[in-house]
Amino acid sequence: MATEITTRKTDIGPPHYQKYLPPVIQKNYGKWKFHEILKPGVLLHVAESGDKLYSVRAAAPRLTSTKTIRLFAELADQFCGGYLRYTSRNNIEFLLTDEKQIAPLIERLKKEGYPVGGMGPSITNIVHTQGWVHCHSAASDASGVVKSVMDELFPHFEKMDLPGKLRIAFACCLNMCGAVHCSDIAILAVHRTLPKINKEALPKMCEIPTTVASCPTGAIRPKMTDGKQSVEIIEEQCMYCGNCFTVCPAMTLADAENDGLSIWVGGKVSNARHEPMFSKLAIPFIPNNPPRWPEVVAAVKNIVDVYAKNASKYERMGEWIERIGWPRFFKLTGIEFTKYHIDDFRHAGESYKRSTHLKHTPAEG
Amino acid sequence: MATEITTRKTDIGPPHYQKYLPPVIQKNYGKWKFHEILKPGVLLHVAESGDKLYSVRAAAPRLTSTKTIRLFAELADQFCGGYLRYTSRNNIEFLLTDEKQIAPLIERLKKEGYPVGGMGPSITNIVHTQGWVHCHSAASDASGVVKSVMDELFPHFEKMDLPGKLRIAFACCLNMCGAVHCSDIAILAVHRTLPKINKEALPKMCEIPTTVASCPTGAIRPKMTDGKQSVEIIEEQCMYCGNCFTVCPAMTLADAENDGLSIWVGGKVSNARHEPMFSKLAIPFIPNNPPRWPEVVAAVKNIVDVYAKNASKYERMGEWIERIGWPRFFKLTGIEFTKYHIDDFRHAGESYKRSTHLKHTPAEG
Amino acid sequence: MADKKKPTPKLDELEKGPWPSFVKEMKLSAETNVAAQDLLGILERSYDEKIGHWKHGGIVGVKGYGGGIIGRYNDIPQDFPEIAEFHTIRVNQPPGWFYSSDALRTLCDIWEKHGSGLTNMHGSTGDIIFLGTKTTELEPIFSKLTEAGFDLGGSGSDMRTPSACCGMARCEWACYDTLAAVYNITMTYQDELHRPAFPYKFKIKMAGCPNDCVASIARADMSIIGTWRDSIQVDKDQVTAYASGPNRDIARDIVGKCPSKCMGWDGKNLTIDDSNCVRCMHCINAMPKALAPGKDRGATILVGSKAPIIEGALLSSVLIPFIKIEPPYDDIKELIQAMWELWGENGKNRERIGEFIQRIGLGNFLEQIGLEPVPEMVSQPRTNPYVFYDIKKG
Amino acid sequence: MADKKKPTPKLDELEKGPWPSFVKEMKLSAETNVAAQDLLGILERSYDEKIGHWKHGGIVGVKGYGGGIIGRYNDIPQDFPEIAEFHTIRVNQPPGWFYSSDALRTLCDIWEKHGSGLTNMHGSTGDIIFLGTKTTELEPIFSKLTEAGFDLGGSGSDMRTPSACCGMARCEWACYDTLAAVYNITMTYQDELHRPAFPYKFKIKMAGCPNDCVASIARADMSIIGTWRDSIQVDKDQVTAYASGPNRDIARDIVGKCPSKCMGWDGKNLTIDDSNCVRCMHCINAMPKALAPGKDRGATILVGSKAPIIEGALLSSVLIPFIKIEPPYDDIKELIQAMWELWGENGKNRERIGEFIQRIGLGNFLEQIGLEPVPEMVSQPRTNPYVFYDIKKG
Ligand code: SRM
Ligand code: SRM
Ligand code: SRM
Ligand code: SRM
Ligand code: SF4
Ligand code: SF4
Ligand code: SF4
Ligand code: SF4
Ligand code: SF4
Ligand code: SF4
Ligand code: SF4
Ligand code: SF4
Repeated sequence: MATEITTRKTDIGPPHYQKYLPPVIQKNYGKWKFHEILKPGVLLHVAESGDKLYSVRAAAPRLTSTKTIRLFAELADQFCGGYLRYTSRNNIEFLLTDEKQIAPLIERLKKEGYPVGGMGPSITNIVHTQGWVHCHSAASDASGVVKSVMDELFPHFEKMDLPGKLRIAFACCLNMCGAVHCSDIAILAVHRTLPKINKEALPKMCEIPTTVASCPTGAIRPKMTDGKQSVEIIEEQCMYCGNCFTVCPAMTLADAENDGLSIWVGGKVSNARHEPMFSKLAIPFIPNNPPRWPEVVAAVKNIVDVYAKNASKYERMGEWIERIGWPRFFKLTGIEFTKYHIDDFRHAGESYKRSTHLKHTPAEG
Repeated sequence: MATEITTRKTDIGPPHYQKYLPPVIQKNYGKWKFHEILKPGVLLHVAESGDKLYSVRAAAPRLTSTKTIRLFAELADQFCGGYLRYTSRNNIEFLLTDEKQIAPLIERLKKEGYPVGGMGPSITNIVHTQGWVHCHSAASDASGVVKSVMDELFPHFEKMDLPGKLRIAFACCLNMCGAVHCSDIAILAVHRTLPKINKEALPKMCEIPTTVASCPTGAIRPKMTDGKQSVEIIEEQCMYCGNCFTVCPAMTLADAENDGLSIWVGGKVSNARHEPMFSKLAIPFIPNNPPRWPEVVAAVKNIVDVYAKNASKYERMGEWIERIGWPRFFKLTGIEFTKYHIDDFRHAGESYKRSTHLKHTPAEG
Repeated sequence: MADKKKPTPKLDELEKGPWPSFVKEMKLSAETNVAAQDLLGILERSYDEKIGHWKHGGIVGVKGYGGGIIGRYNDIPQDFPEIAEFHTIRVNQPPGWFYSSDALRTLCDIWEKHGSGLTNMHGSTGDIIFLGTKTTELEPIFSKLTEAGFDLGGSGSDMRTPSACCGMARCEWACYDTLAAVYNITMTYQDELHRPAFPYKFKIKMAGCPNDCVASIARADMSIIGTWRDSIQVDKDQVTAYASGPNRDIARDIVGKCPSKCMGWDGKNLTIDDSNCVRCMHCINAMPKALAPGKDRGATILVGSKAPIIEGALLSSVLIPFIKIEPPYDDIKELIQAMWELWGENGKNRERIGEFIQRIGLGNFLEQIGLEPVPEMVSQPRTNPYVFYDIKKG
Repeated sequence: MADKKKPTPKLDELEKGPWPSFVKEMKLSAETNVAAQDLLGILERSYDEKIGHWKHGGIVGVKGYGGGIIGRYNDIPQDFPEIAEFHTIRVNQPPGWFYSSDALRTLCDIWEKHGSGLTNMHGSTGDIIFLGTKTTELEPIFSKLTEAGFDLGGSGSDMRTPSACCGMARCEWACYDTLAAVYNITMTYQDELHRPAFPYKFKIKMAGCPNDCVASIARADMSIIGTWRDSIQVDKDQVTAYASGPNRDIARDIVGKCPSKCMGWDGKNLTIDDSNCVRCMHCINAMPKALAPGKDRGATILVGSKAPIIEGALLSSVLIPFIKIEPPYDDIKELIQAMWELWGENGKNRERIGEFIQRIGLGNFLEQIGLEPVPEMVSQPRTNPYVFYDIKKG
């Protein structure tokens, strides 16, 4: 083992940005000419100099053991001089210059269980969060849902058979770590019951005024409980956002029976064609059903299938729905429209339909 | 004079809807086939029966003397059996069946000073409000501004030479009686100084809590003045909406020096093509300059000219601006963009530009 | 009377120019009416001083009515005594603003005798406005009006005078009978029109088609806008005739401007995918001889538009995507009643129904008035995750 | 150690299927690490009980730093003592997430010795996440990390670890050097990154072009997104080559999907009206060999995006329509400083800058940080008439 370090460095920042770039990149930095997706998971970039860079993208589990990281490092040494990177969606990319190494690398990756794909009009890795693995706020597990959904959608990772890119995100509570609020399909874990007030702990752990102020709807009021300063919650005003819990640990929301998942659709981030858009509510609630959440998997699959069948080339989920209209989206997917779909927060009125631009169907018979 | 009436009727409602319809309408009610604008101000409707109805539309001053109404009645007797109507924009329409009467009627109307037009892609009557003629809230005069603007835009009333319909509205305070909030061009009179508190009158005329509650920004606070219950206004929070004045007459906003007019563009009401839209701020302020408000007239004229030159066929003002983008609208019209144009009310954030969809101009030189 | 005529140099400027002059109108009345003379005078004063001279009206009205009159007083009665009181009267217009010359003359007779002789034809809500009279004249005017078959319109926190486009009387596009409907509704709710008992005003406006010639979607608490469910009626010969006309570019001006992009034109044939048409009227407007709304007609009912006071202006929003509008209009009246009851009981003072719906949430509103939520009511489902889950109800 | 392995029948189900299994990863680490074993155990318990077992973290950290560590404790330490403390460490990733195999192995060495051996590659903000260790291990880990050239990332109310797309390192569309810029900015603000002193978190994300491959417009308080001012570069031969390929319909798929409708295609020639192009990237994305962004490149700077807590999610909005992004980035740093000063002084506790701007008004915000308002900042000017006129300033 290394001897303990004695000098203490701080504020050194991350490694310099050029430090781990492969030579082909160092040389052609900023001088790439065009790219091509050679096949799913294999990206070719050609530089003005004529140099070529092949990126092979493999599915990585975001929750990774150092043992697997060592495997990736070894593969990089073997196939591409030790150069690799992760993507902004947690896939791993091997950066090759030798075209001949592509096939053996892919074979090896497959064998080890890290299949290649996620490029072009496909489904790539699900951006997700901690879930029951590490976060105190989680209303479900992130990793388990993601694994279950990706197992089902796997063909769309390996093939580029969708109209456009389809980005899925998962977040385990309303804090929405990630980009759930702007994803083609978002799976969001939700609490649906009142925060449970720990009478004992609250007075010790939390400041009453801060706790009261934390509630966006003003549902929390100071209250004396058993002679101690505490709070009460007005049930009708609580929309289970969890902000009080963030501020005061003695107000927990987790509820084994009633926590679960909601599904959102039609968000996007890129400026390509349509401006970026938020995700919109599709399914308000599906119960937690570990370990494989079959209802959630089926619901996502259904939406993907209907999209795949109906959208036109390049159309992202949200663009497609905007073209056909929400009434038809609900009809085609068979999802029920409920009062929960109608916004009732701050700017709710902005989402009401304020025109007669409607698609009618002739009376039956 | 008639003897005074003794029996008192109430709740009889308006005349029956068929009472004043001309025979050609009674006969062809609900059975019109198509219409045609024969020339500016002359509309032909053809019924399934083949019957024809000619409507001749003349500019009417909304503020009308009974003497002029009698003139219209006389003209109706003379040219169309006494049948006439007003439009939803305060023009007058004579309902003819005899095509030969059109020309003499128009001649007569012109002679009397009530020119014919306002149909199709043109500018029709300005929908307006009371102004200094009758309302306590008015920050300008309605009739005078309207007359001045229409004198200038008159060619567009008589000709159908615009890309699409162009609706102008005027309102004399933020209450916006009319459709100023949804007009191609809206002229809105504004107050810009704090309500003046009449210390004597206030305690007698107004309830303090109601007055305090009336302010949407919470700018009003109760305050004792000279030993009497009164209110004070926090200057920074007042946006001169006048709601307090509506509720409490002792808080007047009129200010000879600082009242004036603002100009708004790009609203529409019809569902044709684009969904209905609100008017957007173009010019935050132009001082009152009676009797002919030349700066307002010039500003409106400028906007109309730029629109007329640049919009495509059928495009309403707002549709055109949406196509070219607001930056270009400001450039083409030469109107200055200021911080006042940026919304800062309730849903302000919804109007911020939340994408990179921008039209850039190459660097100079 | 001549001595009362004061010079009005500023207003005189507004007699010039091609547009009909309101100053000319005022002078016409002023020839024989002292109130109109004083009105000229006070307006000239306003033009000089750049300020209005009217004060908040007190409560004036006719017996048994709470609305229909706007009280008005000037703040310099010593200078303009003839208009010290100068109340306006809102007279319910005939549906669609159709008149006979005799009807107009009857109104003139009444108003010349009992008021300033000045009118607004019409007010923004649609009423005939009798512009300025004294408190003592109100009852006589009212008696004569009702005798002549006219009644007052609304003001204050009541149902305001409903209005409608000319509809089937003259327009081939009317998808329902706006005049019959507006008349029936107005007659049904005479009490609500004349006796303010709501949290705030309530306006109903009816347009026969999505062109919305009465601006109902912008300024009515309830907007009833005609539309159709089946296919646009196409007369192929007329399409061909249209295409051969001068300056015609169907591809660019019609197909190219269809908001739902559901039309096609190959130079000869016009195709419309009616299942995707959003009934905007544009193609029909452009080719009135060739196209017409379908035959299965009715209306979309929307709620809640208003001017900006106080939360910002609103456009009406869809409540019923499609409904047949037929006498005796029971379903519409049930809807109106349900809304009034809910809003009447729970609306805050001076809270329009559109603001009320936003405050309590459209979903709750629907539940309370007994309507099922449908996706046509929203431009998109919620984007925020703040759902008031109701586990008990599911 | 074998005795600590408890059965995990539920989790075992998640070893099946084609997608890489996180359970497999946990088991890999659990072979040699007791904390990983307990993590498996507690997760299986959560799967049984449908509830999490983590408690709010207290304040833990390394000396002199306020951020970078998320404290975590489980609520059944009697059953899972090895993870009674299970803090995560946020390690600032190398810009663009480029690694050498050696660098990765060094990180593994450190983490296997001092932690669970489990990681997230990477966290949503971009950090390397070391998933779970004890308080006593924090200082040793930190020392070794810095020795190896790595430092902590952000957490709490500080500048969070900035991130960037791979940019010029691999992408032909990068309109500025995202890696150089993100590195420079990160180095400049080490203090702000490590010592929370803001009202709330502040994230910076850099994307080389409007495709925004780091989702910066959705989740960065400051989004720097590359764009260009001049014309799209067109290689005519490549356009022709593209058009002749299989399944190609330029009219429908490219011209027809251009959001600004500024393209034309007559079957042979592609025209672009660059003055109307909104730089959306679509046509370039579709024909990467034929088209490329212009040569006069820079970025649009936007501010304020965030997740929904508490006023609802926000997308970033335009602050500077176009700016050159070049070292030493002084103008950008001045902007950052100005914003931090204003927000730092006036922002409420837990108020993100996007919410702060909405609260004080973008117009006021601009005035305070010394930027001129331009129409590019809004999708449309205000529709409500509630203008805070300032007569004194004009
Ligand atoms: C590697 C990566 C950047 C990085 O620094 O890590 C990347 C790389 C590329 N992106 Fe991306 N994008 C990457 C995340 C993103 C994201 C962010 C996200 O998903 O969270 C977006 C925004 C997604 C959204 O809108 O929600 C993104 C939206 C795009 C688009 C726009 C697609 C669209 O139609 O909306 C393009 C253009 C295209 O693919 O035609 C693009 C194009 C590309 C190109 C072709 C750029 C190039 O010339 O190298 C790269 C390969 C594309 C591919 O995978 O099909 N990239 N790209 C990221 C790979 C993530 C992954 O592992 O799957
Ligand atoms: C007479 C009147 C209805 C009434 O009951 O009084 C009326 C009558 C007609 N309207 Fe209208 N509209 C009338 C006010 C309106 C309004 C309301 C307003 O302006 O306050 C609108 C909504 C305006 C808006 O969007 O801001 C309106 C939007 C239309 C449209 C849609 C135009 C568009 O492109 O947006 C059409 C279609 C067209 O003209 O092609 C239309 C078409 C028509 C037709 C052709 C309908 C017909 O077949 O009879 C009539 C003659 C049109 C003309 O004047 O060019 N009418 N029309 C109103 C005449 C007002 C006036 O004196 O000028
Ligand atoms: C006479 C008229 C203007 C005109 O010259 O045509 C008018 C005049 C007044 N309106 Fe109005 N409104 C008139 C149509 C409208 C309309 C248009 C409409 O009805 O289609 C609107 C916009 C639509 C709406 O209802 O929102 C309108 C929105 C207002 C408002 C703002 C209401 C709101 O919720 O935003 C007020 C303020 C109030 O109610 O406190 C208001 C208040 C007033 C008052 C009563 C002033 C007040 O603060 O008490 C005005 C009396 C003026 C006077 O001295 O005669 N008036 N008012 C219109 C009624 C004539 C008629 O009956 O035909
Ligand atoms: C680890 C990570 C999720 C992950 O699995 O990747 C994470 C985890 C937590 N986030 Fe997050 N956030 C993480 C990225 C994000 C992102 C995405 C981003 O940064 O691009 C967002 C959305 C963008 C944004 O900033 O708004 C995000 C929005 C939040 C919020 C809501 C903030 C808001 O203004 O709406 C909270 C709540 C809070 O701050 O009080 C939050 C709070 C938390 C806390 C600290 C829980 C809390 O209430 O104190 C979580 C600790 C979990 C744990 O036990 O480790 N986290 N959080 C991500 C950081 C890893 C990294 O450094 O790379
Ligand atoms: S989304 Fe919520 S539960 Fe999940 S990691 Fe973020 S804060 Fe924790
Ligand atoms: S969960 Fe949200 S709405 Fe409910 S009490 Fe807590 S802070 Fe308020
Ligand atoms: S807009 Fe204002 S000033 Fe004009 S009539 Fe209406 S309430 Fe009076
Ligand atoms: S004018 Fe409006 S903002 Fe100003 S004090 Fe009165 S109610 Fe408040
Ligand atoms: S709204 Fe429609 S039906 Fe009524 S007049 Fe206008 S065009 Fe005709
Ligand atoms: S009515 Fe409007 S949406 Fe329907 S086909 Fe015609 S133009 Fe298109
Ligand atoms: S954001 Fe643009 S420059 Fe950066 S990787 Fe994506 S496509 Fe390339
Ligand atoms: S970049 Fe986008 S807006 Fe510009 S020409 Fe290409 S598709 Fe059109």
